[in-house]
Amino acid sequence: MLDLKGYGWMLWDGVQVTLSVGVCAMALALVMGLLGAWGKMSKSKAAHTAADTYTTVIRGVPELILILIVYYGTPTLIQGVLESFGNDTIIDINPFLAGSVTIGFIYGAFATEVFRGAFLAIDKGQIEAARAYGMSRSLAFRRILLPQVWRFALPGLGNVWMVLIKATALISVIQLPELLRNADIAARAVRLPFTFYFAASLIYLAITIVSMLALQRAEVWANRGIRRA
Amino acid sequence: MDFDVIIDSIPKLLDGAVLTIEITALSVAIGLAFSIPLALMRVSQNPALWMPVYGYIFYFRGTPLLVQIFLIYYGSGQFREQFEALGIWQYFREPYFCAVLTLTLNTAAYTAEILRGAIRAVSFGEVEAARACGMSRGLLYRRIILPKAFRLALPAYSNEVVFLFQATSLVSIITLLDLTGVARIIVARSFAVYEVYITAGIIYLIVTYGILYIFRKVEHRLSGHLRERAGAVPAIAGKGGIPAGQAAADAIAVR
Amino acid sequence: SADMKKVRVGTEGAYPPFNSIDSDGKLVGFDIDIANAVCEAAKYDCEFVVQDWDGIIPGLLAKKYDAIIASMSITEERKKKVDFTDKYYNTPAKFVAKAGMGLDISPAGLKGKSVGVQRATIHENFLRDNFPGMDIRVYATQDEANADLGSGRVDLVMADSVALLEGFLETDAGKGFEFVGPDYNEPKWHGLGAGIAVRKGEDDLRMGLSKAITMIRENGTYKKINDKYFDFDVYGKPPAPGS
Amino acid sequence: MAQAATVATTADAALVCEDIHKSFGPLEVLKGVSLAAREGDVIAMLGSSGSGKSTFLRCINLLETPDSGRVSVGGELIRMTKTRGGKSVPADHDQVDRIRARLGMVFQQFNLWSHMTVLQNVIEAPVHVLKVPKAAAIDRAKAVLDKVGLSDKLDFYPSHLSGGQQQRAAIARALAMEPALMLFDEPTSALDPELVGEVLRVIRQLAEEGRTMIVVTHEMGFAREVSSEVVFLHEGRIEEQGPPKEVFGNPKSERFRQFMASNL
Amino acid sequence: MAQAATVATTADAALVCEDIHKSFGPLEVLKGVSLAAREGDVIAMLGSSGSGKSTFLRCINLLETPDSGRVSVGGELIRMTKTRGGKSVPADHDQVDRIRARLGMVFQQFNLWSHMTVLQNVIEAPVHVLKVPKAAAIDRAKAVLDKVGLSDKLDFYPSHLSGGQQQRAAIARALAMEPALMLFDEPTSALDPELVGEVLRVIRQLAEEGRTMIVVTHEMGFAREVSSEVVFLHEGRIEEQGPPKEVFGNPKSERFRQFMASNL
Ligand SMILES: Nc1ncnc2c1ncn2[C@@H]1O[C@H](COP(=O)(O)OP(=O)(O)OP(=O)(O)O)[C@@H](O)[C@H]1O
Ligand SMILES: Nc1ncnc2c1ncn2[C@@H]1O[C@H](COP(=O)(O)OP(=O)(O)OP(=O)(O)O)[C@@H](O)[C@H]1O
Ligand SMILES: [Mg+2]
Ligand SMILES: [Mg+2]
Repeated sequence: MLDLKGYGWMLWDGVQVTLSVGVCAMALALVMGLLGAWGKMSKSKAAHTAADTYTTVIRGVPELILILIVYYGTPTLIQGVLESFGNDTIIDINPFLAGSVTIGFIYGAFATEVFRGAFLAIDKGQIEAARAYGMSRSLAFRRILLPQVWRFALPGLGNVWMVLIKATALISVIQLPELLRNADIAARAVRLPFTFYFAASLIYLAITIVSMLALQRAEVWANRGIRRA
Repeated sequence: MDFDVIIDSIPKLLDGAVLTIEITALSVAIGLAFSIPLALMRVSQNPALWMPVYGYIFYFRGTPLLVQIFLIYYGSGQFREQFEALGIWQYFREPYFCAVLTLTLNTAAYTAEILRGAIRAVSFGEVEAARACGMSRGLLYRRIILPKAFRLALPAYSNEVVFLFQATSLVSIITLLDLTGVARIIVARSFAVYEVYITAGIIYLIVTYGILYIFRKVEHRLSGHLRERAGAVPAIAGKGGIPAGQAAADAIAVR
Repeated sequence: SADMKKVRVGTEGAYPPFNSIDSDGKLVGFDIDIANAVCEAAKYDCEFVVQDWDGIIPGLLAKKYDAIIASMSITEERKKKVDFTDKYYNTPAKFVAKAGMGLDISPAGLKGKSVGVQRATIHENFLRDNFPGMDIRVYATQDEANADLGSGRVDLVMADSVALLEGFLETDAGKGFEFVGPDYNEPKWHGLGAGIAVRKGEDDLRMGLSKAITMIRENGTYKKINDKYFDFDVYGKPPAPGS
Repeated sequence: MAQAATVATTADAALVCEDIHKSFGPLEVLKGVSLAAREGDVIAMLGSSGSGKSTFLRCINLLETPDSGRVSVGGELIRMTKTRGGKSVPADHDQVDRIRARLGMVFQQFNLWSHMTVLQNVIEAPVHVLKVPKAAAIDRAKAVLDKVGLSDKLDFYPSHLSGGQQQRAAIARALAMEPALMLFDEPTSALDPELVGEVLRVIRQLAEEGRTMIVVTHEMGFAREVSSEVVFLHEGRIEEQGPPKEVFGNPKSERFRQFMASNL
Repeated sequence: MAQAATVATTADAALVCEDIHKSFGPLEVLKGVSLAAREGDVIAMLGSSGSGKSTFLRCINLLETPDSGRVSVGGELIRMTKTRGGKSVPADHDQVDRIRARLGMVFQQFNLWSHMTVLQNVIEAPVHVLKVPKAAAIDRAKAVLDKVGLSDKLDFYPSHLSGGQQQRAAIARALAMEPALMLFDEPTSALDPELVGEVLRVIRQLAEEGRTMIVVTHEMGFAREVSSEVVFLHEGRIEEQGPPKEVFGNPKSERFRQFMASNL
């Protein structure tokens, strides 16, 4: 067994932060991804441009910089403005919220691309049939597209999730003690970087095992009724 | 905003950007080449083929890239004697080599997974048609399954390339002066956190835009069959016609 | 108690022996003890906030906390963004190399040699300005620079002498390595030692903290803390008058 | 020459299409097609491959937007408008959805929803578009599936069905909507003669209930015996039109005579 | 009762299938089908929807692996073996590929490659499987596309074709392989009578060149006039078999008589 020199609890605390931020962020990313894909495919020029800007800018700027801007830049700016009016309020953004929202927002841009590809892969006839039966756009989306999109989207979304859960490490700059940060603190304190990075890897791998199993099940469900080559 | 800092920092940041692009391009190219056989092994029925690949993909998708870089670079340092005996220490000694190695292994794993999904999404009927023509497995994959899978995988793969491009920022932990590394050094001296990071961010954004632009072009070329025929332009190369976004619009919102 | 001024103190928690987190989750280290002593002397109700180094100054500016006590050296560049109290310690920087290399420690003698240094430190700036011919490699942490010294990827490392002593030379990994060359302590680069950073314009807090540092120097608390961690005086030379 | 159809403009006309044009890029597929159907009409649409039959059906329920021309269903005109780019688009999507819910369509390639079983395919639109209670929809679905001889395949996915079974599932799906107007695109192409007879019997029965049908077909027998009117489309124009007896007995168009001649 | 086919065992038999069984889960689709064809034979396969016709064709080129039974093509037996799980699988994949290259197949759902144009679809297998030089393959492709009347759609993607055009592209793709044995699964289902005549003429011509064909069809006219032998499949068994004159003139099976009766 790894000797964690009494820092095991710290890793455990870190996992909890990592997972809760990860899950919240992923939920937001899925919503943003669907919205983004809808926007990109929409005939409305405004929606299209908005979605395009969203995915390009958000995917283009490194996460760290975005997080710094959301968490530090925004309050600094607002406080500066308020101060000039003689108002000395402290804008305190909850780090958990800031972290989840920022990461969810960022990965929503990646999910957008995954969903867009998946929607394109769905046979056009399936949608035509839905529309021909008088389904409104939203109903056809909900009943025909959405259930089928997972078949093509799940592998890509799996990747997004895998990257996302590790990207939660970035939120350490905003005082959220997640897994990697805590491993780092412990490693520095007792000067055993390999031990703690290894331990952290094992924990990430455990998360991965669970995720992959869940994904596999989801893929089986998503492929129901489909003959495989 | 301190514009002097921004102006002073731009040349240095651009130097960093060159290294970033170089490392990204190398890893993407080698990683893609590796990912294809990996994906094929991954979808194989033979456990001797798919199990090791599963393990490899599992590890590289499952652990943070930071940790992978750290373990490969500092870990190899711990085994210097053994590596010297094997005659490979001269490579592992170089952070550049370690960076490209780690990023390649990492992106190959993610890309293989994307390809696996796409391969399985290729329509059954079209595969059967190819089999019925007497195509061998190799030919079937080369001519029908992979070309179709690449098209399906393209949007997700554009994600992966952008992920990787941004993830190169982690190589600054092994002393390479990439864009992020340079930005950090400048910040450390000037404390112009926002000025420098935003400037660096804009450079990242521009390069990302370039990457996405290439992907858009490629996707457009490859998706003639999803578009409506339009104009007098022949469909052969899939050029011309309505932009891909519009074709997508038709797919999701049939009039 | 209720009428005491509340001060939130940002620290890194990953820079032993100055500040780190022990296995019970408590902040410990020289910085922490000094911070507690200073707060007590100034009658502040202090509360620690742990913050990653990369975000430590932005966090201060965004009012996530009011002061930084994290072995931050007082430099001209930092002074453009934040104000500092008087120093509360000052130790020289030194090179470390493999024992018995017989290196000529001078800008000319070290030309072409590689040196490891922690990013965003005064040491990095010092090397860039004074040893331009060296191959300077920057690391996120000193431990990593030390690891590369051990594996031979770099020929020397430069850092704070105390950190090097405690963090490397006295550990197993540091066997066979030694300090080489002189102490470096030039105010232009090494600043005036480590001080407490506060937001610009918060002079009450800065003066209160400075006064408290003087108080603990005088009433013996400082020495007690010093002796708990080091067998020499980390305070260094007394501050030049008027600085 | 295309002869202008005598367009029924009375409100009771189940379907009126006037001068429908449609191009795909440089290819003009429909060059002004007009057609009117009263309640209970069964219009058989004949024409060679690529003559625009499917495109015409798809224009009726606006799966393709006609470049110009007007479509009214049950006396209600589908309002169109022009985009700034000059493209014709429906003015009111809700109207289109409402009208589509009254139209049933059997596609040439079936287009069954692949993630649903046969039964789910059939109840989907009644439950979610027409808001029929689920239990009632299932009963109704079972009845129509029985009618097309698929009651033993209720919970098969489309990919596990034979071609003819898929086609029958598609027919059942359209029937379950109990639409006032049905558009059939070669509904018997994959069926054996027995089943063809079966389906044609269903169509005849629907006509007797007063439903209107447009049936694209290559079955001359059907056109002759079941339809109330035959329309022959050629290169995007109606070349021949009239009651089956007249059309088959005494075709006016040379092209149609030729088309008929090759019948085995 | 299924009657045992008189199996041609001579080496010159173009195709011999012996006692093919195939189940999907609990459903036994083929219950022992035997069939033999000599060079130049045109065998018309009739049968109601779901009787197993497509499955049988797919068993011949091993797209479905028969649970038991033997298939020989051109005198060469396809060697089978059992997995440890008891599943029957081909013993030698190279042999299967080689044999498939000599078989042409037109699928009921066409299965055109959607990312390739019509021309690309047609030259794909000749160029990459048969290693025909590209220029020659293109010439040949243009000739067969001309034969099926598609020469104006060379660079269309399948999704831009009408149903009948897709079917003809699929036929052209199979013809371009110049296979010794052709398997047609309802090759005229989406075609108008003129084109049906056209395609049947092509088939007749191929037969005269000595090629062997198995044609699943619902066109009684075709079965009667073009085929050299008619096979009637019912619930996975051959119920009736013989030269068309005999079979249509004097059917032995009650079921077949009934099937015929419903012909319009
Ligand atoms: N993959 C499958 N899984 C389960 N059942 C299947 C599968 N493929 C075919 N079947 C079943 O096998 C039976 C025979 O199918 P087949 O496609 O051979 O019929 P067919 O004779 O070609 O009919 P048709 O004329 O309608 O095309 C059908 O009842 C069908 O439901
Ligand atoms: N999306 C499209 N883009 C370009 N051309 C198209 C498209 N859809 C159809 N066409 C062309 O329009 C013409 C008419 O097609 P349509 O499907 O209406 O024919 P059809 O009369 O139904 O023929 P069939 O009997 O073969 O089904 C064909 O030449 C076809 O190539
Ligand atoms: Mg059609
Ligand atoms: Mg069939």
